[in-house]
Amino acid sequence: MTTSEMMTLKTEPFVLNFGPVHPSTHGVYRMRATLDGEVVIDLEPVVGYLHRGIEKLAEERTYGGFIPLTDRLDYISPMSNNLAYCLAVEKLTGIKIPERGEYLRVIMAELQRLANHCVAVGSFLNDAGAYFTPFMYTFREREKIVDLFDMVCGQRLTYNYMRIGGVSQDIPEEFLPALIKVIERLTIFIEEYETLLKENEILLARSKGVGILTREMAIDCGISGPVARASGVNRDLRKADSYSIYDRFEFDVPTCETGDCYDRYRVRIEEMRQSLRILSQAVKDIPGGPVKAEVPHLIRPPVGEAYGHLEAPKGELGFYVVSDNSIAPYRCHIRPTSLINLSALRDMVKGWKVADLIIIFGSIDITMGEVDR
Amino acid sequence: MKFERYGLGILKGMSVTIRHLFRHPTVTQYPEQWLNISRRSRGNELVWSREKCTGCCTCAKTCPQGAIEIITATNAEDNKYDVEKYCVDTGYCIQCGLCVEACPYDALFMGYSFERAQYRRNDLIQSDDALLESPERPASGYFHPDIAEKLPEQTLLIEKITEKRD
Amino acid sequence: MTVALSGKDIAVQIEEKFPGSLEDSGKDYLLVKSDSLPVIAEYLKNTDSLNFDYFNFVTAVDYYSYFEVVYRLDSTEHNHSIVLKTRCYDRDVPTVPSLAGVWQGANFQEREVYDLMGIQFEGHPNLKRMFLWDGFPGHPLRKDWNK
Amino acid sequence: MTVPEVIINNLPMEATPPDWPGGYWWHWVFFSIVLIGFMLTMVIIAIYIERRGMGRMQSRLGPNRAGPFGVLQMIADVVKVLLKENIVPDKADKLIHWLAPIVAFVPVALLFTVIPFQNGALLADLNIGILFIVAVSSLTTLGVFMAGWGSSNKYSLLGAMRNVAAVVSYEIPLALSIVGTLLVAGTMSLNGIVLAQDIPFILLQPLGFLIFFIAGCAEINRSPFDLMEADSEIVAGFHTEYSGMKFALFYLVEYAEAIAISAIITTLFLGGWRGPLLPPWLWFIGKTLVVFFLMVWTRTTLPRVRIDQLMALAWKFLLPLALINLFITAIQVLAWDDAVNWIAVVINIVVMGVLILIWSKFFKLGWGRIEV
Repeated sequence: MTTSEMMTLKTEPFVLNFGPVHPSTHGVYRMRATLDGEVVIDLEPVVGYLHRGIEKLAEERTYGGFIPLTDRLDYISPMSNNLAYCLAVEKLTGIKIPERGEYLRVIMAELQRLANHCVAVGSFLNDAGAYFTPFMYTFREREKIVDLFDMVCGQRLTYNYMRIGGVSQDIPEEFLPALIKVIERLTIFIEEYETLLKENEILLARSKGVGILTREMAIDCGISGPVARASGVNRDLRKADSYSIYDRFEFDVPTCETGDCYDRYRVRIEEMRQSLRILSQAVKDIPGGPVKAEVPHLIRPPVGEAYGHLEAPKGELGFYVVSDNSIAPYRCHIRPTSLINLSALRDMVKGWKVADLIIIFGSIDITMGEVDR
Repeated sequence: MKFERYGLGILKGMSVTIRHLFRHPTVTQYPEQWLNISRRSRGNELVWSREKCTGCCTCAKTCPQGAIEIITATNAEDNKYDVEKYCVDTGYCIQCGLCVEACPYDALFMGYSFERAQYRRNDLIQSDDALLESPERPASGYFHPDIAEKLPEQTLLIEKITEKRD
Repeated sequence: MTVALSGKDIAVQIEEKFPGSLEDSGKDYLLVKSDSLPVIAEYLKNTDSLNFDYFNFVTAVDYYSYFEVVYRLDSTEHNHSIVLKTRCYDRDVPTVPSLAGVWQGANFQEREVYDLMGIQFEGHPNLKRMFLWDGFPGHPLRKDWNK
Repeated sequence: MTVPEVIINNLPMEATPPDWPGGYWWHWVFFSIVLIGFMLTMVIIAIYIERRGMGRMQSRLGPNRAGPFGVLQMIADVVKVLLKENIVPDKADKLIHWLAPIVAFVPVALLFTVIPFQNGALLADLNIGILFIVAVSSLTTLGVFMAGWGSSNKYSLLGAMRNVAAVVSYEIPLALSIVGTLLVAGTMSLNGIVLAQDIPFILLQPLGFLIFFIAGCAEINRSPFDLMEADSEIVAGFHTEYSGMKFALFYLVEYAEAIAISAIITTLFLGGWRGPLLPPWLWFIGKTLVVFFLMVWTRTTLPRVRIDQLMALAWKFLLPLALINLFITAIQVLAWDDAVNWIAVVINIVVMGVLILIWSKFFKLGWGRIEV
């Protein structure tokens, strides 16, 4: 045994469960990490703790009756789930949506993106250890957005606001003035939030160059959303495959190059600014008129299949609906953005420390409702 | 990673937190101070009006959870249904409001109150007279614009000047 | 706009490259024989004109007489998409070659289809149940799965 | 001669202060009661400041239900924790698990004995006060490691290992930054240092203050260095498996250590009890709470540092700066016979600025990914 062998301590890796109940697994999610000291050697995600079989339930619900269930998928941004399902069924049945309904859908989807990024950025800092302060600030601003949703559809979490053919109800008249105030307040808030954290040395030290996701790996794993755009994949469905009336608004798609945790944080902050731009344009030229097309309660789409997808705050959320001309969908598959974004976690984390594992996982921003369905 | 900016970033961040020390907290003391909830709030109970209800069971059909159970008897003279039993299992109900939306005779309302927790599971099953509108079970303005007018204005956090406009 | 490539002209290209590998090609989908799936997937991914490098999703539909496995592929470069379908008629051990080797994105989703629909993917690195526990009887998303 | 006289006659202490009535034993009993009382009330006040201060900084209220303005909340917490069931994991090493909180608590209590409240008002006016502090303050890590090992839980083992690594590497900058003040004050007894502070040493030794504050925070795992019980990573670090009375003791240790370090900072750098109008001991308590609030402030704002960055900060940043600061103070003490003057203050502040600029130019915080 040479001296160098003697010198190296005989260490053997041990398996540590970042178990279903853990302060920063964002829901019931387990990671079996094999650690050598502090360094992560291997990581195996274990999912299924929140599996409710929504795809099986969809086969027993009418097309309209399934909408409340889509709220329970990604419960941080239910509006986008409703919208994705309605887009798929409208592509199947070919229903035209009135102008005002389209504008309301865009306003709600962008407000939901702001609310989701508030949660994502807040909890990312929380995993980095800033003891709940950024989390409290972002949740105070998210409260203002959720107040608007509450005014429009009566619930704070399960909105059930979109309907096939438009939106369930028109907005009350005090909605738009409040929305304009929220937009002003949020632009001020983002500037203030930036001074808190943009050049914070410790955050830079903890997240710059950590958990790098290369562009090829992102495309190969089918990653979408802010995580992919942080790695340089310039793919935003609002521009690439623009659905509803997104082609009328001009906004740009923020992307970064290195794809580390700091870039994902920056992309989300920039996306919040772009959403505010879209909202201010939508508020200016929202037309009058009906909000919902004439659609019977029980629709019977023609035999066939359709895949409707949109740029949800977490990535590309799609519904693949197969219909056999009965009142219930024959098969309804949901493209799980969070589950697919997790497939690259193992390669992003190998070689990093336990503290980085938590912050890399936090920067991907997943919700378990969408992973397990 | 260099320790660039020599700690100025940290000091700027600290200045933000200290400024918050002298601002109003955005907090309401719940049992003492009440917030007005949204006029279209979907409370956790249904409110049913016996006069308007014709027993057509549209609400029972559209309910995705099958929480509404209706038993009707045919009334030969003025060929109408008499609703003998109208029971809602609020344990199953997910407050989606599809029934209120589907009811053609506006006989169904969502509940407006939210402090209606029960201690025993079978208290969740409410039927007939327990469902009627009453002072502690007001009806919400969800899909009923006329009721929404009469309800108090919702307190919005954006209106409450909680922190100084900077 | 993402151009959904029509199955017809892609079928012509693939037919002259791999004769006899296609069963049929609809308006926007391509029905492929299951044993020639990996070869076609490799071809679709690597040719420059098509360059389907983005694996969107995979799912399976149970039509009682056969299982239909649906793949949707996108290209980030040309911004066009294609839907591949394969059918397996054997109901008790339906097998389809796995594409986890071609795209890493397929790994988790194929495990999920195996778990809920019961379709075996040969060549999958670690084909285990994704959501349900290992001792779970049967595959719930099948139409004939009794409650 | 009875035993007590033997002890009294050859005690290394200078004479007890003249105006104190009664002999040595009465002084000892009075001051131990005062210290225990002081520590417990200061911990209660510290927890109150932390929870209310952090609340207000996070635009929420903080506890305000129990008692007026939530003052009795801490007592309610203490009673609750004492009544909680005392769970011991079955595979735990029973004796070590049970002993760990005590071994962690006793050194912290010892720290208070040498801190002067008023001129001469301290339990033991040791003329080697500083050496005593540095020696005793490194004992708590023994208790922490016993807790980590005793509770046979992977998370607490990780937490304990981190604590040992951090304390070992922050002991040296901590000690070196104090030596600067000793040179200027000329004596090691804390009472003497406070008397020597015509200009508060924070102006005379700005770099020393900075290094001591950072090393102190790392030693008691507070603010940006709270890796030992990093709740978002390793659940609650070394005291994951503790509940009931033992958890209360660890909670007490954490806050008592924070108060002890801020008390030491006030005596060494902010001129202890010296202040114009108010009674001296009130000055002392006020300054301690201000320094403690500084710790609460950093804890609210800053994210956590990673373990290898913590080490790199100690060895590559604080240690060299402490040595250079010591070197410059030594030259000043040699050059002027009375080193406590305003020219030295200006020089030292300029030196601090220059050193920080140079060091942060080419200093690399930790290394990233290890090829696995």
